[in-house]
Amino acid sequence: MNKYLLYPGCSMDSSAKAYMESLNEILEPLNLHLEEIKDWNCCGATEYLGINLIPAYSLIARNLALAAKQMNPVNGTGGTRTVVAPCSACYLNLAKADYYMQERPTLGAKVNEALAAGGLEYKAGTLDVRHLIDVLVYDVGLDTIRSKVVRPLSGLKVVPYMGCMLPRPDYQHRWSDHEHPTELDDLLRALGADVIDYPLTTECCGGHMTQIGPETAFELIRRLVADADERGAQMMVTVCPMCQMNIDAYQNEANHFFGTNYHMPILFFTQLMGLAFGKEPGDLGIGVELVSARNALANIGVEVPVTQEPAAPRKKDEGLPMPRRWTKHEGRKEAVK
Amino acid sequence: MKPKFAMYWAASCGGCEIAVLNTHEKILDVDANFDVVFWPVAMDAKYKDVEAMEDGSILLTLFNGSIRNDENEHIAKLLRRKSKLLVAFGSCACEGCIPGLANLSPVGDIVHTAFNTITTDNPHGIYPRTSYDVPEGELHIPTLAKALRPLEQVVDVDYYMPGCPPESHQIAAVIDLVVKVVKGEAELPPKGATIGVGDSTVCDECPRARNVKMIKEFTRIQDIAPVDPTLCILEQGVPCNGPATRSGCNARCPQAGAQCIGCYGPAEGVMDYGARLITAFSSVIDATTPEEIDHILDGIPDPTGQVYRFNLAGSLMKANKSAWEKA
Amino acid sequence: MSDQKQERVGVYVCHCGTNIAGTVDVVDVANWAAEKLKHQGVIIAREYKFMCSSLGQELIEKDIKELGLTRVVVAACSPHLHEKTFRTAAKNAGLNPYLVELASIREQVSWVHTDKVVATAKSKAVVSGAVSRVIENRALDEIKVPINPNTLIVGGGVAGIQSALEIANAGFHVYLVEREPSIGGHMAQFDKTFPTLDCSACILTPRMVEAGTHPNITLLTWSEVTNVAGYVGNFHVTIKKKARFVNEELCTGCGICQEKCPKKVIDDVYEAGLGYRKTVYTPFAQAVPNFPVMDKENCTYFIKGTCKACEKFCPTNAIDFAQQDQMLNIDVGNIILATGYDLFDARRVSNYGYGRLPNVFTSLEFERLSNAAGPTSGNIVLRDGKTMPKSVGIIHCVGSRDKNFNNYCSTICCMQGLKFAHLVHERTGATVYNFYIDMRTAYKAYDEFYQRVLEEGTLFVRGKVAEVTDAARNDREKGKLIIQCEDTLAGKQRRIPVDMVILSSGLQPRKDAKEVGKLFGISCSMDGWFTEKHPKLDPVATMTEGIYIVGCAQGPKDIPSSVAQGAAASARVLDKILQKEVSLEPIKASINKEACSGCRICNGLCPFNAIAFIADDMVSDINPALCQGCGTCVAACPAGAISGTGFSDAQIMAQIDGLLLKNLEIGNY
Amino acid sequence: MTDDTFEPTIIGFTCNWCSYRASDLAGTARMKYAPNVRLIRLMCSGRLDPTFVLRALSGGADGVMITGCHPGECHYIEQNYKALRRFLLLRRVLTGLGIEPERVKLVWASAAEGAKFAAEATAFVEEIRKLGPLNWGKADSGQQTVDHEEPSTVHRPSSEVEVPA
Repeated sequence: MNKYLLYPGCSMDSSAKAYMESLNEILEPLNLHLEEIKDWNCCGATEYLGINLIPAYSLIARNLALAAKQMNPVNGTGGTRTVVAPCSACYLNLAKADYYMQERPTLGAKVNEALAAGGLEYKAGTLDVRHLIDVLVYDVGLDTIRSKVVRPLSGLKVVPYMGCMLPRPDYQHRWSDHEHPTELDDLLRALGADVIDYPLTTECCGGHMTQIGPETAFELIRRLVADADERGAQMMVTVCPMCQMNIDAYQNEANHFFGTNYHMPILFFTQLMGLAFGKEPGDLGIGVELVSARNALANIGVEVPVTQEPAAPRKKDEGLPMPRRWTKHEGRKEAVK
Repeated sequence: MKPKFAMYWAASCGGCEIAVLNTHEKILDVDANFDVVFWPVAMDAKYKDVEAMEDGSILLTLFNGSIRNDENEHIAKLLRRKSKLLVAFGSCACEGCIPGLANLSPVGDIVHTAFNTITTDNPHGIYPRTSYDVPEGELHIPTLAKALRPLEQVVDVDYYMPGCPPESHQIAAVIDLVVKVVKGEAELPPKGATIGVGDSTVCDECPRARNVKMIKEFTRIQDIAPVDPTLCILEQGVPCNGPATRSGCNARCPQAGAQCIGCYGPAEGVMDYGARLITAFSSVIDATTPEEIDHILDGIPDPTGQVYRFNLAGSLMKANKSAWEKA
Repeated sequence: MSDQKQERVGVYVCHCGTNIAGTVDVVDVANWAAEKLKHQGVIIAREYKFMCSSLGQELIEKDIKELGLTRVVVAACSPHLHEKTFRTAAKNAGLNPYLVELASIREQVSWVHTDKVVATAKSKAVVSGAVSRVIENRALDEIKVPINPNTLIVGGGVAGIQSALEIANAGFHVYLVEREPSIGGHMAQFDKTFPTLDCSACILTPRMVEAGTHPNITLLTWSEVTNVAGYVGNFHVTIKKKARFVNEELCTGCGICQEKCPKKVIDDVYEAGLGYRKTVYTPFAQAVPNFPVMDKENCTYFIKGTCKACEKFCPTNAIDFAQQDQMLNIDVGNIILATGYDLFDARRVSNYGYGRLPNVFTSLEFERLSNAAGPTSGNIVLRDGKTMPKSVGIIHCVGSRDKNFNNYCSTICCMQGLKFAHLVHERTGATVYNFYIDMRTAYKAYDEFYQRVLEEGTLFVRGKVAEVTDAARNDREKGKLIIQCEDTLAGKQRRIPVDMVILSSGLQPRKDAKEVGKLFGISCSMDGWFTEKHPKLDPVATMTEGIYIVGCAQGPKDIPSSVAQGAAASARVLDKILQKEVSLEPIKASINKEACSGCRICNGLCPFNAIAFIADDMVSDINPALCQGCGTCVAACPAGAISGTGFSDAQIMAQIDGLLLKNLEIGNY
Repeated sequence: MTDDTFEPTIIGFTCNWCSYRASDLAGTARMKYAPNVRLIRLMCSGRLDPTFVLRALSGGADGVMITGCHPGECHYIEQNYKALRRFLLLRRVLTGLGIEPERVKLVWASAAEGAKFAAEATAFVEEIRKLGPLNWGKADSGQQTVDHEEPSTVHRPSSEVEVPA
């Protein structure tokens, strides 16, 4: 059941090497098997779709066609018809192509015409395209993840940063809420981290604006970093190579631009999972980030906190009670409705 | 002079004839009370002898088999003319039966399957031709119709006696009745009646226990282990045609541990047998979403064959679109 | 068609002024029917300007008598409009009313098609179908049943109270069932009502007291209907009277138990989660009845087995921990559902931050906040319980008019938002912003109220709010809630920092509306509101005879409309009661026991439990009193052993053939 | 309309409580839709016997439209689910008979959805128009006998003419 097809995408080889390394470290404890799609190609990232739809979708669909060929026909309803993309842009592109090839039959036909030149074909809807965190939270399950934690991240104050590409548009109602999804919060909580509510969790990091209009990107980065800092976060945690790169690599430039002095490290959630599972930081690609996470991680050290803090005695609350928190279960229920 | 009796065998397997012989000594009653004038499977006779008879001179003709080719059609019309009482005998004559399933394919495909598929030893790919000139003259073999028809679609039928084949005890009862009628001791049923049957469906004669049925999965009987020998077969998830099939066979198959396949045809007054089974099977499905329902229906791999195994040619639709569309 | 006797059919084609005749050549249709359908038994075909007029009806009656018609087809409007008219006419002339068929050539032809040739051809097909069918019709007798004069009203909000009082005052008995410990409903939670700003409690309490003391009203609070059987005039209802653990005979409503109870819990219902109540409680001071109830789930005694403070202090020994739920069976003739609404769960709009951001409030929370009897004694403060806001944003259409949640307009939120603006302004002097999509202030004196609020200085921003956040971008925004929206009148994006946000949440069907609908045999619309019989002409009746819907159970509405509907349904019920009996359509299914094989396939199909299996005979049987005539079992019987009156196989098959113009030459229109 | 234009004939089975009223509403609101649909009123979509559909198709209809209340909104509580189950099995059987499953359509339309009813009717007529006539009523499956011809795809070998003795 826990066997999936993996579409790594270009950045996992390069800028997000740490993501791939840490992912590889957590596969075994979670009993996950990812089978890389053979001969995959670039998904075209965020630019190509803006230029010419048919070649762009064909480029993406080639990967789907390859994956469909590779999926296990015997176990068609199980895990192997699921393509897992760790990168949010890759995930969105694959999901989008699958969705629009169904939604617009002419587009589907044209794309297949293009694929036919390479002897390939893809019937939209054959595959389940999912992001890594979706599979971890909803297939592997938080209970399993929690059970693998040997070094709880208590004391590490983090803000969960989902990025803008993952939850929207939510073609298959995968997320608890597409405006304020809580999957990353829940997962980090399961690792024991102190999760700070982060209202900007789905705000844009600037994407490729760092190349096109750096001033716009800097402002977007500043907002994210400043708010995380304001809320007392020691670290941001992300699920997206693009977000990680922008916050990490351009933070210093943004600091120069605004005359600020933020130092907000950003790591991949898989790196924190690896730490919580007791893996060595070096094996998880920790230390190569530009804004160093060393000080932040010092807060959890290597020594596991001895006891959990006793629950503070309930002091008499003068104020008015708060409504119950919105839970992901309610969110998914509503979405399905 | 004894009244005349005939029996004919059109497109069918011959099982009906054996069922008649299976009445054992009852067959002697036929001989004792009738003058058998035409029964190709049992005695030598020529079509021209029948043609020479006076119209209406045969009292009783049991016609088994359906109308597949022009020869069948010719004899059906001939026997109709010559007979007072024409009985559609057996499932083929009544509703098309298994040969009727050929109506799912165009004639060309049937011929092709018979003569040119891998199971046929026909190295030269030779096809029969319906007429051929030889030095002695032109030879003819019967020509296939576009589709197979039950008897009533070709000629007027007086009585129907379903079953594949009709149960011997039912045949015996009918022979008894006709003998009585001949002797003036009984009256004939109204024209058009189905005889030698019960007045309900197979479930009526089936001893198995039944409850309100809710099916989560259809399956094949060989895939359940163990089969409950006392519980309704449909309730165990096996599509059993019993609820829609006319009684009269003493629920022979369910009693023997197999599902009813429907050879006795529809109950009295039913216009389309398959429709009754469609509604029976769908009524017991325990699901509400199209996906769930479809998933359950996947357990019936050949729905058309399941609901029309014996009845296709006699159904409202009669045949697959391709069978009549392609000339 | 029977062989022995050919029916004598009359066909009457109505012009309906020009409604039909303008698009259909009615003369041609009549002539065609007379000629081409002669072999079916049509002996006369006429056309007339208005068949439904008394002259038109007389025409039919005369032909029935003089020509000896045995079947009548009227080609006119929808049977839902005039079937009754023509059936009555037939009856007057001595013909069984069920031997009349209406062929709808207005709603189904002339009004929906434009080409006269095509419309005329289709009319012929429709008439042919009706003629074929009517020949297979059988004479049926109407079923008359007496009406039980008692009425059940479910829901004790303002609409239910109004209904109950109207019927009770007319001298008939009412059972008023309420799920909560007290009647009063949502209106009892409000402080002021728009647009008059009169005190909600002041106008509602007298009605509640009247309902509570009326000799003709049996008040069943803390009770729920669990089963409904029967049909109009003869419903058998089971009601669960939940254990109060307080003996109503002994309790004086002094309130000492409540005072002495040591345990406080959040009151999710009456205080909308913004305040607390004890575990033995009356929800509010003016509750009717004023006996408290025990909240078993939270009561310390029920959890730990000790405490019983209430019992110790009760001066009349009214506390009874051994009390059990009671099941009551009552018989009623009519039922009014006044089950109200749920507030839209604002947490679903995650970008407005309700549930995450402390100072975002819902409308119902604000009602409690502004209510003098509420948790803050009417002080409008932030969630810390003390700080008065200096600026407040009120967001309209939360969960309404929004594809992501509910498409409909919740009707009351605009006025509610204006009321909030007024109250905030009056009590705190804060700057108030109202964010709206459209301002909807229909009905008497509503728009005047809007003008008044405008003049008070409330600021209005037209645009849907994108987000409420506490992520500040500059010092001005620090510590505030920032409302990000597009100001569509100014044509720009705005970020407005405020201290408090009030969400004017929409109304939603009750969570259990679908189940309740099922219980009472009525349907819900796509949105989940109960469906009325006709949206304009029959707004309080339902498709199920004897069941009525009033107030917000039918759709969002304000207090005046709810009260009007409450009264309207009562008038309908009184009408039924005074008629003493009601006739039911004789459309029923029955089983031919000879043909039934006892396969039991039909047994699971009837939602009204009308089909029973008789094990001794191994056959199934239908109870005609319970059968509602849907025909599902008729269609399902694999043996063809079930038949139905009014919609028999023979009728429908004949109509199919007729519509397909079998054996007729009129060409492919 | 010219003779060579195919005008489909469609029989519609409507529920008395929802879709028949929806068609009434379409009429009252003067919404125009394709005139090819001829309606039969049933008390409930649950009354729909598959025989009706077969009778219509074999009797000359090119398509059948079945309409009922939305799931969960049935006047008889849940009978439309039963109609749905029957419809899904019926479609499979029809497919086995070589009939395009699109010729039988199930539409949910509430009494308030006159516009939906009109739009669905028109859309269905266009779908059927694309499929072409069914002509079942006109086809008499048996009367015509045909020569034993092989499918055109099969190559007839030359040796065939030399019939062995």
